[in-house]
Amino acid sequence: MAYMSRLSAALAVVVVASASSICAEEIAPLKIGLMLPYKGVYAVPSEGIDRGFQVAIAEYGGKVAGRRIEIIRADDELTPNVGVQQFNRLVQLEKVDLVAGVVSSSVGIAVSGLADKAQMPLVLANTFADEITAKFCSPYVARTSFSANGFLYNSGKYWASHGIRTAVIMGPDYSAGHSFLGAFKRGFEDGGGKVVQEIWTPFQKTKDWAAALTQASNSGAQIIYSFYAGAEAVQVVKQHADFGLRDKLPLVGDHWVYDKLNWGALGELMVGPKFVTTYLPTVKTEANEKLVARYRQMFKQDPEVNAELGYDNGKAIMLTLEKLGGRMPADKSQFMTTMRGLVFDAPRGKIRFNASNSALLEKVYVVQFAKDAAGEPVPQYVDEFAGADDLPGCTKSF
Amino acid sequence: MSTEATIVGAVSERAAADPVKQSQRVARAVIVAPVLMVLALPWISTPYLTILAIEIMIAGVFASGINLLVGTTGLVSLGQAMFLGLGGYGIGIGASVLGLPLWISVPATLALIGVLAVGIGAVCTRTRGVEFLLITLAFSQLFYGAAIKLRLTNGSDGMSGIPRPDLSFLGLNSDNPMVFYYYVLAVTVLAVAVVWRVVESPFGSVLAAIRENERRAVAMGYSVDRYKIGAFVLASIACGVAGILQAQYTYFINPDSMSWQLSGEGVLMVIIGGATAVTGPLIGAAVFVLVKQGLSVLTTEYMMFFGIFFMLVVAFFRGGIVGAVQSLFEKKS
Amino acid sequence: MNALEVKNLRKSFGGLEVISDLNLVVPFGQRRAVIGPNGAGKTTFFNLITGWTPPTSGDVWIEGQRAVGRPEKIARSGLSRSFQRNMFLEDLTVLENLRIACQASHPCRRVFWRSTSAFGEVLERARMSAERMNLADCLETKAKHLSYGQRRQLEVAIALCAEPKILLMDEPAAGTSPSERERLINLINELPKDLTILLVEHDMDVVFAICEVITVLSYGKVLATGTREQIQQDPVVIEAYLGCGHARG
Amino acid sequence: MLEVKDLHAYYGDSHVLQGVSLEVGASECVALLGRNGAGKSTTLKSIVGLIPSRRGKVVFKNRQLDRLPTHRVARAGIAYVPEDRGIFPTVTVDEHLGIALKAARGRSSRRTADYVYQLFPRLAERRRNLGGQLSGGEQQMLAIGRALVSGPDLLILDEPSEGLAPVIIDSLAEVLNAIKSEGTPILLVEQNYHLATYLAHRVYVLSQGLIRFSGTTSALIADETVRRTYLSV
Amino acid sequence: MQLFLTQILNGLQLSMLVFLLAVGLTLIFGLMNILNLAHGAFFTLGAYCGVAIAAATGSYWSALVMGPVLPFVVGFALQLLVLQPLAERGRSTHLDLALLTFGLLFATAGAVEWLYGSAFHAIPTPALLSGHVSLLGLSYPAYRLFIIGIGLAVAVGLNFIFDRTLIGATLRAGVDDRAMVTALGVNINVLFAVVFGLGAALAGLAGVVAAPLMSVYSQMGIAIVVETFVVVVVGGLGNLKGSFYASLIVGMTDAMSQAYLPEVEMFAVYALLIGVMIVRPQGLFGRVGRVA
Repeated sequence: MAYMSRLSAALAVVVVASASSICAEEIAPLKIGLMLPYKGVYAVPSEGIDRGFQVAIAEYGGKVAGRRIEIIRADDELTPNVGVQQFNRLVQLEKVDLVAGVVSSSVGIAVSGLADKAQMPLVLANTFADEITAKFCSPYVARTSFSANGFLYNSGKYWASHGIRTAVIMGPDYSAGHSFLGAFKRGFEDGGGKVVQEIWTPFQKTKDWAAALTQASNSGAQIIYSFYAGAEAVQVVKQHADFGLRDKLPLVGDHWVYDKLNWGALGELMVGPKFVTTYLPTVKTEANEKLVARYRQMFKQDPEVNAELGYDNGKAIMLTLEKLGGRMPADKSQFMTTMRGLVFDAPRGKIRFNASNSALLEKVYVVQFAKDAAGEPVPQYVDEFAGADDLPGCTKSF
Repeated sequence: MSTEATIVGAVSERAAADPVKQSQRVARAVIVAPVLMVLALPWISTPYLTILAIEIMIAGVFASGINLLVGTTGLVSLGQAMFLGLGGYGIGIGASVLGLPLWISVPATLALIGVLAVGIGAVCTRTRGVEFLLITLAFSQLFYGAAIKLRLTNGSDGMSGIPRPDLSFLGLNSDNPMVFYYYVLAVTVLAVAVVWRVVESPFGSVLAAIRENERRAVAMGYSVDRYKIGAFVLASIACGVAGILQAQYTYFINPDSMSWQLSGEGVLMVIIGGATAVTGPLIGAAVFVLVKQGLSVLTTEYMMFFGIFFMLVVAFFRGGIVGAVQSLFEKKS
Repeated sequence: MNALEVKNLRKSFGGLEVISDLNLVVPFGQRRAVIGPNGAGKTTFFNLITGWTPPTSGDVWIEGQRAVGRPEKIARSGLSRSFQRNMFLEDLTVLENLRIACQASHPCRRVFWRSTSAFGEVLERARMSAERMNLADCLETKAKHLSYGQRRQLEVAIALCAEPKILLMDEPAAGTSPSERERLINLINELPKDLTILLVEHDMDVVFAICEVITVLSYGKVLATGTREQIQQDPVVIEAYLGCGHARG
Repeated sequence: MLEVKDLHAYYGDSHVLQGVSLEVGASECVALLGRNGAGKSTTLKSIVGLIPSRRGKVVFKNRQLDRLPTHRVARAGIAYVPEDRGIFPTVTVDEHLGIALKAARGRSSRRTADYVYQLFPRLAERRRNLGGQLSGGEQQMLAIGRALVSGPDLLILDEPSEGLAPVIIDSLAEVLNAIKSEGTPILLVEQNYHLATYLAHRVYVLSQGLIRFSGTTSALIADETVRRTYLSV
Repeated sequence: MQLFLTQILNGLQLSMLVFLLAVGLTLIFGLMNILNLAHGAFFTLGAYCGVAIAAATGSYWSALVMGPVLPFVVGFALQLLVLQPLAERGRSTHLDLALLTFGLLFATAGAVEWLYGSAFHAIPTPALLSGHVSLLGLSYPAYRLFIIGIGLAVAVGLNFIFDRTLIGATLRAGVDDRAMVTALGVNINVLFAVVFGLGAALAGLAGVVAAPLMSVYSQMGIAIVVETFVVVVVGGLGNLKGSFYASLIVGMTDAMSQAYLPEVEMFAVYALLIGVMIVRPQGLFGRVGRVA
């Protein structure tokens, strides 16, 4: 039993230590928990999202209806278990009013279950897996980006209608990979193309794509359509080039494969391939010019896709809070209902939400990087098409 | 084992100067106060502390299981997370694929873990030392790979919607952190009591004999392989229990719960706490969870500091915290 | 029927035959010494009898039963051994060492749901065996803190916990001081007379003080068996045991 | 040559040597006798620095060795042949001598492998064999040869006769006698009383970590009490 | 057939990369009996050094030569200043060292991220090797053939050092009986620290060699440790030749299962490992009782 006394002593210390942090402030700021994988393989995209988010808050002077906005950051380490722990920390210790951010769909699924149980608004910044706002939909969870289907179904159709008849799809073997490439495949085959081979590599466990690329090059397809991000994207693009497949079997993908943030690692390999993206920093709309100007001012560089997604995330939250008069309603699902009613011009186009709280995609661009005079990569507009609707699947109504 | 004796001895020694009645009162307070403290925690502390306490208890059950192998029997396993994951997947598959209620899926999962542990233990305990460490690691990687690849387990995405116990017959909702705290507390007390009982039992003393000198245990007439397998099975079931709690706590299970890093962290909790005492794993788990949480609040570079913390513990805390406290008392007396 | 019978025992490691065609009969209650120069195969012989090393051929009979299988099985069948090197549960106390040893022959050994304190008779037996080997006043000492002489006593005490019919002792007096040795010899001689003892020992004083019959081993063979006088006068033994030429000085 | 003063050594908690003092003079062969566990091997290991926890003074050729790590003791000119001979199973006979020669490269008195092969012609035949393939006698030859090849100023031998057939012991005795007469001082631990008394000029008797007797070999042979009490011969 | 041949080359290239890592681990484990979980940290360290040097000098070749220097120094210092003193204080059980190096692995990843940020880096494939080589009717990236060459060269070189030189004999002797080697006058602590450094340098070399193929990031070493251990165990703990053959087996198993049996790719090598440990616990090429 003696150990109990030691245990209690230890706990007592913790209680005392935490008691000081409980003291309430008089004009409490609105606290937003921003959960992103700040370290590790998705650290770079996370930084972009975080900066975009900051720009959105700064646009409002960091205040809504006189209430200061406080951002509390948490690192989910790209791991659902850690995500859950950090979510609990944000909600229980930091007493945040809502949680934003989240990149990985796995973490998104894990924490959205928790948000639903805790009745805590969760505004997801990325997490494109279709299920999040379909099978796992919740009145407390919204997504300000778009679904995989919304992005890539029409991309499949686009390539099928631009002379591509056969394709290999290649991607990481996890929900986002399956969601995106599944959407592409449906669109591609609905448009008359044929996916001749599917190659799934274990997510974050694959280092060498030699076997996969060798297989793909022997499939006789016209293109490889792939979905990769971060370190995996860098490796795939480099190894694809190493095998001399750039002309023979182009690697087509989306803005995560040819992410500008991979420029350092990819170098010259960025220039040339066409890919699809949801955001083009050179687009001349008022919303975009505002973002670009402020982003340049704050971070001395141009925003890219991730920054734009972070901006949308922050902007949607700020617009909602503004509508609510800077007050989180007692019934927090009211927050989501309000957000669902928003329609606003984002840098990527008009944002509307569907019935299960997922933002829709208005436009998809086809682009190609070229070097500007300073040798910096600049995305060049090639074509555009509309985004598709989300997959159905949400059985709850809210 | 001997820790309690030492500390109780030290306490009673100090109390010896006082009148008998007072020392009894002190002793009673020493026992009652922490029990009350633990029981009342959700009421007297913050919700966040309650949640931390839940995490500590779950980690404590996991570490207790590992300690049965590492501390008691002297077999260092770097694969116990496989049973943690199996526990979570067991009830996950039970609920979402087979549609079983928890009162069936929990015993079935633990039984399955037991059976698997007999087989895996029989293979692993043929080796010793570093080979044992590596073969347990290999087995856990095998299950980890299977969890990623199998459709049944939903691959890298893992399974969500893991059910918590239905306590509505008590008028309680286990989604409430406070209610869940008492549920985890009950399971933890039960699991740790069982582990403690095993360590203190004749069977447990054979395990200690194996740790101290396996050849001697054989010469005494013990079929050490059976005892080692027995320890492996009991340890694995304890880890499975921790896995079930973990999955229920997060409503979620994915292959990361089987990673070798997690096994390593479990062993580290045992080392931090002190490998020979039943209390060691609980204290180790508490320190581990609190340090990790504390560091991640303080700095974004906590991985570096955590690694350094790790190394310092191994280099300077041979007997863990319990061992350090023990030797402190030994020096005083 | 004899306590121990060894028939045509052979053991080779690689090409080297360490035990070749060894035969030995030890009747009940006899105190028998096995001596021989270094490398005569005494320790291998012990390992063969106790099942630690499987023989190349031949077999061992304990009380008319053929002894086969793993060492723990043979240990439980009534043949207990002490070791030349200290093999204790170093971090446990003397009493715990003995209790665990006594528990091996008690049905409670597989019980994991009750505390050891529930089995008082095991503890009682442990205390008795400690008393028998004069260890009663260091029951709570950790094995690693014992003196050299006490360690040798504990070694024998552990072997006795199994309540063996035959006790194999591997150099029990090695390295002890004269007084320790004398105490140990007395303790061994006070053991029940029906206990068969097989003793491997360098020290002739110990051998003569304990054993009535001596077997001389050389190059894995029995060279001679007989009483002290017979052995001391056997020219073959003298030749083998002491070597010749310079080494004899 | 060698002077050991009040040497203490510990294994964990047990105090194995409790103040051993001994001396080995130039060209002298000294034997250290005693029962199993008396601390003879520990004394030798403490001198060469293989026992980490030791205390006391070891002076060799006016250099203090007791704080030096083992390899520095070896470089000071002490060659050690351990009880188990310390032959490397995966290293050839040639390489054994090569390692010893290389390690002794600073010594002026170092010899050549041929010196050893002349001393033990049997080893020359087996020079390409691995240590693990040698017989017990050959291993002992190699161990001594490896010690001698560095041209040591003191040879320390731990139970060279252990486990050898009498015939081999006889030839070993001859070799050691030859080394002795070449003037290399020897410190010898030996269970084989006859071999020890044959070789040694002087004898120390050790029991329970203390020197109980020291004197010439003939004095020991004359003293039956000491022999009975500490050596049982 | 062409596909199969290419896959063989892929497997070979993977094997050699794995070998560079495994051989260092084998040296460290076989000689010093240290379960060095931090081996992945040296891999990371080498890769980052390579990136930094390549960026500074613009030359892949100077990165290749200089990249392993820092891992060598760190490994040497770790053994001489940390692990060796710990061992002398009796803190050298497998568990202690495994956990210590486990901590080091994470501390290094954290420190690298802190110093270098979390962006991905790479070294451009050197111009000399960026082409393709026609081989048996198939075209294969020259750089990957270069990796195969480096692996083979390291294998041959180490084999020569270990089997044919006096230093190799001293190392073998040190494994057999460490105390005896010191009693001959060899400063084995320094020698072993050099070997530890060499093992770390080989891991660093693997990091530089891998950098043009893979992305360089702070946690790149963590994932690779376990697979490297599979090779070391399959090859027989501490057996140099064994680790070479085992690298081939594991690399091929990995590449072939990826290509032809993707369902088992995550666990084929572990199943192999368990099979080996059941049938031959000393490893496929291990001699019984060689090390501990």
